[in-house]
Amino acid sequence: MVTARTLESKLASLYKAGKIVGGVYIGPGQEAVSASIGSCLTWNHDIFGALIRDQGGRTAFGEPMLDATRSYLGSVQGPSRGRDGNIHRGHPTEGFPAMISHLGAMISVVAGMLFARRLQGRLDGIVGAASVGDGASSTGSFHEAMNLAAVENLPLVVILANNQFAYSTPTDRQFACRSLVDRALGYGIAGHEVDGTDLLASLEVVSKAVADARGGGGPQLVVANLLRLSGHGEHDDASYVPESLKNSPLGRDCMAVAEQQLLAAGFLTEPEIEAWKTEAAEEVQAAVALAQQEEAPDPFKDDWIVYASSELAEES
Amino acid sequence: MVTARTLESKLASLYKAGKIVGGVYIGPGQEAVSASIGSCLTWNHDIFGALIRDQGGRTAFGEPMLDATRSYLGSVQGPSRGRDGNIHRGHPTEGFPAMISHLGAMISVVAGMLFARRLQGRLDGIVGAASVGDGASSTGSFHEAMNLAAVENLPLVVILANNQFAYSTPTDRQFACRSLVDRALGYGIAGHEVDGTDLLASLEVVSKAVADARGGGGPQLVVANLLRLSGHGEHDDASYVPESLKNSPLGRDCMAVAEQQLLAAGFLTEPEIEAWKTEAAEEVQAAVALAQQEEAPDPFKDDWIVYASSELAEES
Amino acid sequence: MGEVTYIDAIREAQHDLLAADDRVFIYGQDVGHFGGAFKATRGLKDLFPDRVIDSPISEDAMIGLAVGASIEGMRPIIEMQFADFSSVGFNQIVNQAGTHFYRTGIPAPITVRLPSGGTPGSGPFHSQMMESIYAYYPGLVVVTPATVTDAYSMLIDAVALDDPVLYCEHKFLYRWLKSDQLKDDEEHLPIGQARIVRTGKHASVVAYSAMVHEALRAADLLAEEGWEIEVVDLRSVKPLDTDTVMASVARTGRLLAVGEAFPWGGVTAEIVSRVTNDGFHLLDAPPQRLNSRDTPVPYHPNLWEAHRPTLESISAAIRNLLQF
Amino acid sequence: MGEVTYIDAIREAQHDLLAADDRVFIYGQDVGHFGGAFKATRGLKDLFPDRVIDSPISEDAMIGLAVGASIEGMRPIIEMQFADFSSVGFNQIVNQAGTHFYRTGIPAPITVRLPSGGTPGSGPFHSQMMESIYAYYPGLVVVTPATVTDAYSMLIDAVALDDPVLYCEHKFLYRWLKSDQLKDDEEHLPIGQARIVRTGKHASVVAYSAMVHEALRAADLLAEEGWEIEVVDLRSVKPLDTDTVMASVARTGRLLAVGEAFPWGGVTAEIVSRVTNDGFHLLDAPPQRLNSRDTPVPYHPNLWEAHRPTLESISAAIRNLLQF
Ligand SMILES: Cc1ncc(C[n+]2csc(CCOP(=O)(O)OP(=O)(O)O)c2C)c(N)n1
Ligand SMILES: Cc1ncc(C[n+]2csc(CCOP(=O)(O)OP(=O)(O)O)c2C)c(N)n1
Ligand SMILES: [Mg+2]
Ligand SMILES: [Mg+2]
Repeated sequence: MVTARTLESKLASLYKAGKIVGGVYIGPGQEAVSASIGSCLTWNHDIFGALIRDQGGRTAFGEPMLDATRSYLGSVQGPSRGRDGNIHRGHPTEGFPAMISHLGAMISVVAGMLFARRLQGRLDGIVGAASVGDGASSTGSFHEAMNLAAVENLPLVVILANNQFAYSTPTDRQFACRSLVDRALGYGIAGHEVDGTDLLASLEVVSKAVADARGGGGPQLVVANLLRLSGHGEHDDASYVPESLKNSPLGRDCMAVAEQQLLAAGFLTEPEIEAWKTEAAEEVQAAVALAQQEEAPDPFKDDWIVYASSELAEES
Repeated sequence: MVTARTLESKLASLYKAGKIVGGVYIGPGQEAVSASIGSCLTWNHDIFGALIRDQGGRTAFGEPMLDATRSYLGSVQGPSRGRDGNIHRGHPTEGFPAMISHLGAMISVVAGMLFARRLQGRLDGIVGAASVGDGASSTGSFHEAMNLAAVENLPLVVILANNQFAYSTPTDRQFACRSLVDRALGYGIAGHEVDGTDLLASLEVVSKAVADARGGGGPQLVVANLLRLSGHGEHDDASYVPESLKNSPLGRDCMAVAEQQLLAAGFLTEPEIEAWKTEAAEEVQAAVALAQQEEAPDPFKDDWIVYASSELAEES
Repeated sequence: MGEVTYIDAIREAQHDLLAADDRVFIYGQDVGHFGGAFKATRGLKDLFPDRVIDSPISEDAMIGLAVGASIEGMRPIIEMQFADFSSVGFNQIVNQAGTHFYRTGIPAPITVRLPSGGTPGSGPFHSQMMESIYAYYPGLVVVTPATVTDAYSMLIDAVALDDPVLYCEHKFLYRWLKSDQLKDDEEHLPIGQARIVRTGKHASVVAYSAMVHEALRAADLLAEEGWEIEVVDLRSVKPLDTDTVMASVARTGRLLAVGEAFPWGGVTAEIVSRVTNDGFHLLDAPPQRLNSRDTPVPYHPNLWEAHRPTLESISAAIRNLLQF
Repeated sequence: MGEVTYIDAIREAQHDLLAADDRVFIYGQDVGHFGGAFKATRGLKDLFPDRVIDSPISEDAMIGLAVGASIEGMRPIIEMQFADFSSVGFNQIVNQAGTHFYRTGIPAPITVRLPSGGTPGSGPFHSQMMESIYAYYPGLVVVTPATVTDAYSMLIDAVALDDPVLYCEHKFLYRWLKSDQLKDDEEHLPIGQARIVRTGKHASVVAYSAMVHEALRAADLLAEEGWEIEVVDLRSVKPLDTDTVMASVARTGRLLAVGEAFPWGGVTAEIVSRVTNDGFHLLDAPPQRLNSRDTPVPYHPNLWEAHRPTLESISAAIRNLLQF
C-alpha cells in the first residue's frame, strides 16, 4: 500500500503537470482495504476484478508497476497498446480482467471466470474477488451478478468500498438501507462489515471472507466504510465533502492508522517504514522514467484490427 | 376474483379453440393476492402497474372487462387498437400504465408516476402498486427501481408473487436467499410476507402495506407465496411442476380457500356464491360476444403514425 | 421439403457442439430440462447435465458470465429467450464482449442466440430484429441464417470463431422451414460470405434471414412474367460480403435490398451505401430498399402483415425497379 | 467568436425551461449542487431545489422514472453522465419510451441528454456517438445540435415536443465552441429541419454535430483551391430532413456524408441511401461516406485522431469526390 500511495501521488502530480494522457482516478484512503484483498489473492491462480480505487490491491495482487505508468503516460508498450487507458488495464488470462467503465459490469465477468473453472474442474481452492463502490451498488448489473453468483454458489468475494460518495453524490441519495451489508441477506450470502480505515481490521475481515469463500462458503460481501480522501478524479477538488465527515473517524487516513498500528505492534520500526517509502519512491521513479522514454502509439503502426479472427477484417 | 377466474377460464378455452390472437397468460392461484391489491386501490386516484397474472387485480382496480376481451379477440376497439395485445393494455392517464414485456421494467415507471405527483403537490394519500414475479426479482430493472423508490421514499407497494416458477425455472435457480422478503432490509424498506393462497391473510397484509405506504411509511415489499396453477401460458402444460408441490399447502387453490373462509365466517352463503358465479359468467359471455362482433384492425385505416407530434411523421 | 426443420438444425448443432467440445456450454432461461421456450435445447440437459444450465432472469449477468467464461477458455452459448430481451444485456454485449479483444488482445468467443423476427400475434416485444443494432458496434460478428443447413453450420462456425457472435435465428422459420438434410458440406460457406441462392440477370434482390424466402417467392412470381431475378442471401450482416453483392449487381445492374427490420439505417442502408459508393457505375437504376414500417411491430396479424415486407410488396418493388 | 459557449447554452436552456414551466425537472447523477460532470446544471439546484435532483447510479430506473413522470404530465430532462452509459438505460429508452405513444396513444415526452463524442484521452467508454442506435428505433426523436444557438433552441424545442427526444450534445464542443449570442430567433428552425450552413456549387457535404465544424474547415481549405463546397448541418438525424439534403445535392451533383460514429449503418448510410433512392438522377458522382474507423474509440490521442474524420481526411474525401 505504500507503493500504491507513492505511485498514485506521483500520478496526481504528473496530472497536474499536464503529463498524463486522460484522467487520473486514485484511491487514497482505500489502500488498506484494497491491499487487504490483493494480498489475500495469488496472481495467476485467483481472480481479481479491480476498479478505479484499487492501486493498493493491484500492486498487492502482483500487477507490474510498469502497467500503470505505461498506461497513464501513453506508452505503446502498455497492456492495451494505447487503445484503452489509465485504469482499464488487466491481464485477463492471468486472472486479472480489464475493467470496462460501466459500473457493476465486472462482477458477472469474475463470476463467469469462476464458473468456467468449475466446469473445467479447476475451481478447487480458488477465489475470485471483485471491487465496487457505494454508487455501483445501485446498478442493475451489480444486482444481477450478486444474485447469479449466489444461485451458482461461486467463491466470489465482493469488496464494496463505501467511501461515502459516488462522484459528488452522498450515500443518502444512493441507498436508504442502514448499511449496504444488509444486501447480503437478500442474496442469501455471507455479509461482513469493517472499518476500512483500519488496516489490521480490514486484513482480518477480508482474510476471513476469502477463506470462507475458498472453503466452499459461497459468495461473500464485504462492506468497508471509509472516506475517499481525494476528489473523484484529479480534476475534482471535492469541495462538497463536509469538514465534519473529514474530521470523523471515517475520515482517518488508513496509511497513518496503519503506520501507528504496525509501529505499536512492533511489526515495523520507523526506519523500516522510511526505508520502505524510499524504496517505493525509487521504484515509482524508475517506472515513470522508463514509460516516459517509450514511444507513443503510432496510428500507422497499429493494425486497427478489431477481430481476433483476422480473416474477418474488412478494409476500413 | 370470481370474475377474473371466470374470464380467464373463458380465455383459456377460447385459446384452445384457436379463437385468440396471440398467447394467453393467466393467473389462477394468484387471484387472492392480486385482487387484494386491486381492491385496496382506487381507479383514477391511485396507480397500479399490473402484470400478466393480474386479472384479479385488474378487475378489482376497475379495468373494464371489454379491455380484456377486445385485446384477446383482436378488436380494433381495444385500448391499443390492435397495436399491442393481450396483457399489455392499460389506461396510463388513469393510473393504469400499460406494461411492456421486459420483466421488472414497470416498477420504475410507477415510481416515476408517484414522483411526478409529489412534484405536482398531489401525492397526498396516493399509493402506487406494482406487481412482479419471483423471476422478475432477478432483473437489474427490479433492483434499480426498488432502490430508487427507497431513496425517494415513495409510497410504492411492490407485490411480489412468488409462484415457485419463472416459466419452467424453479426458485432454487432464481435466488438463494431464504425468502425474497429479505431483500426489503437491503433496500431499507418495509417487508411483508404472506400465504398467498389465503385470501383473508392476503387482504390483511396487503391492506396494511398499502395503509403504511399511504401513511408516509415509504416503499413496501409484499412477498406472497403460492403456486402458479396454470402453465406459464396456455401453450405450456407445466408438466415440470412436481406433484409434491401441487399437493403442498402452496398448491391450494386460493379460490377454494376463499370460498370456505367466506362461508365459514358467514360473510357469504352457498347460494350467494353461486349467484355471483353465474353473474360473472354472464358478464364474461357478454364481453366476449361483443368483442367478437367488433371489427379487426385494418391496415389501411390505421394511420401508422408513431409520433405524438404528428408534424414529425415522415412518409414510409 | 424434407423432415429436418430449422429449429432441429439449431438443436442438432448445439448437440454436436456439446458432444465434440468440452469447452461448450449453454446458459439461458429454461434451457435445461424444459428444453427452452422454443425447444432448441430439447433433451440436451439429459445428455450434458453439467453444461446445459438454467439461468436466472438476468440478461446482463448472463452475458457478463459468458465473457468471463470465454476468457478462461470456454465457448459459451447464451440463449436469449427472445432477441427483444437482449436489450437488457445490450451493454455487456456491445461494451464488454465487443471491445474485449481490441482492448486486451485476448479473444472473448461467446455466441449469443437471438430468436428474432416477427410471427403473427407476437407484438412489439417478441418480434424484433436486432442485427443492425449489434452490427453497428465494432468487434461483433452478426449472422442471420436463412436455411436449415446454414442454421446448422453457421452455429457450428459461430462457436468455433474466436470472436463474439450474435446468432440471429428467425422464429418464423423454426418449424415452417424444412430440408432433407442437416448439413451440406458441398455448399458450406464460411461466416462472412454471402450466397447467390438464385441466379438471374434483370435485377439483384439482396436479403437475409426470413426475407430470403419472401424474395425467392417474389422471384418465382416475376419469372412467370419473364423476369430473371437474382437473389442473394447475405448470411452474415457483419462482416458483410460486399464482393458477392457487387458481383451480382455487376451482372444485373439493379439492386433491391430487403430487410424485415425497422427502416432507419441498418442492413439495407449499409448495402445500398456500399454498392453506390464502389459500384455506382454498375447501376442502371436507383438502388432501392424495402424494410418494415417505422413503428413498433404491431400485435394484430392484420397490422403485422402490413408492417413487414411481403411477397406482394417485394414483387411491387422489383417491378418498380425494373421499370427504370 | 463571442463569449457564450455550447455548454453555457445547454445550461441556459435548462435554466429557462425550469423557470418557464413547472412541469420541467432534471434528474441525473451529480446534477444537483455539484452542477453535473460537465457543469451543465451549474447553479440550477439553488434556484430550483425541488426540480434539480441527484439520482442514484441507475440508468434503467432513471429512464423508467422519467417515462412515468411524463405520463403524469411532467417534462423530465434526464442527464446521462456520458452517452456511453445510456447503454444500461437502453431498454427503457427504446422499448418503454419509444413505444409508448404508439401502443397507448398517450405521449411520453421525455428528454434524455447524451454527452456524446470523442475528446482526446477519453477512450472506448467515454466517447461514443449513439445517435444511430436510437434513430433506428421507431418513436424516438434524435437531435444533434452543432452550434451554440442550436444547442439552446433545440433543447427548448426538445422539451416542448410531445415525443421522447435523445438530445446528443457533443463534449468536444462544450467549451471550444463560442458564439456571441445564445439564441437566434431569425435563424431558428424547428426540430426535423436541416440547415445549409455554407452554400456552394461543386459538392455537398452533409454532416452533424462536431463534424459540421470539421466540414466547414475543409470547405475553407478547398475554397483556397477554388472549390465551392456546400455544407449541410442535419441538426436532427431522426426525423431526417431529406428535402434539404436532396435540394443541396440537386445543386451540386455530389454528396459526401460525414459522421464521427462507427462506420456500419447509421446516419451516413441512411443519407446516402435516401439520396440514391430518390435522387439518383441528380448525382454526377458516386455518393461517398466518411465515418470513424470500425474499432472502439481509442484512448490515446494519437490513435483517436486517426480514428475519426478530420480536416485532412474530409478534405481528401472531398477532393476524391470532385475528381469523378
Ligand atoms: C453505469 C454507469 N453510470 C455512470 C457512470 C459514471 N461514473 C463513473 S464513476 C461514478 C461514481 C462511482 O461511485 P462509486 O461506485 O461509489 O465508486 P467511487 O468512485 O466512489 O470509488 C460515476 C457515476 C459509470 N461509470 N457507469
Ligand atoms: C428481461 C426479460 N427476460 C426474459 C423474459 C421472458 N419471460 C417472460 S415471463 C418469464 C418468466 C417470469 O417469471 P416470474 O417473474 O416468476 O413471473 P410469473 O410468470 O411466474 O408470474 C420470462 C423468462 C422477459 N419477459 N423479460
Ligand atoms: Mg463511492
Ligand atoms: Mg414466478
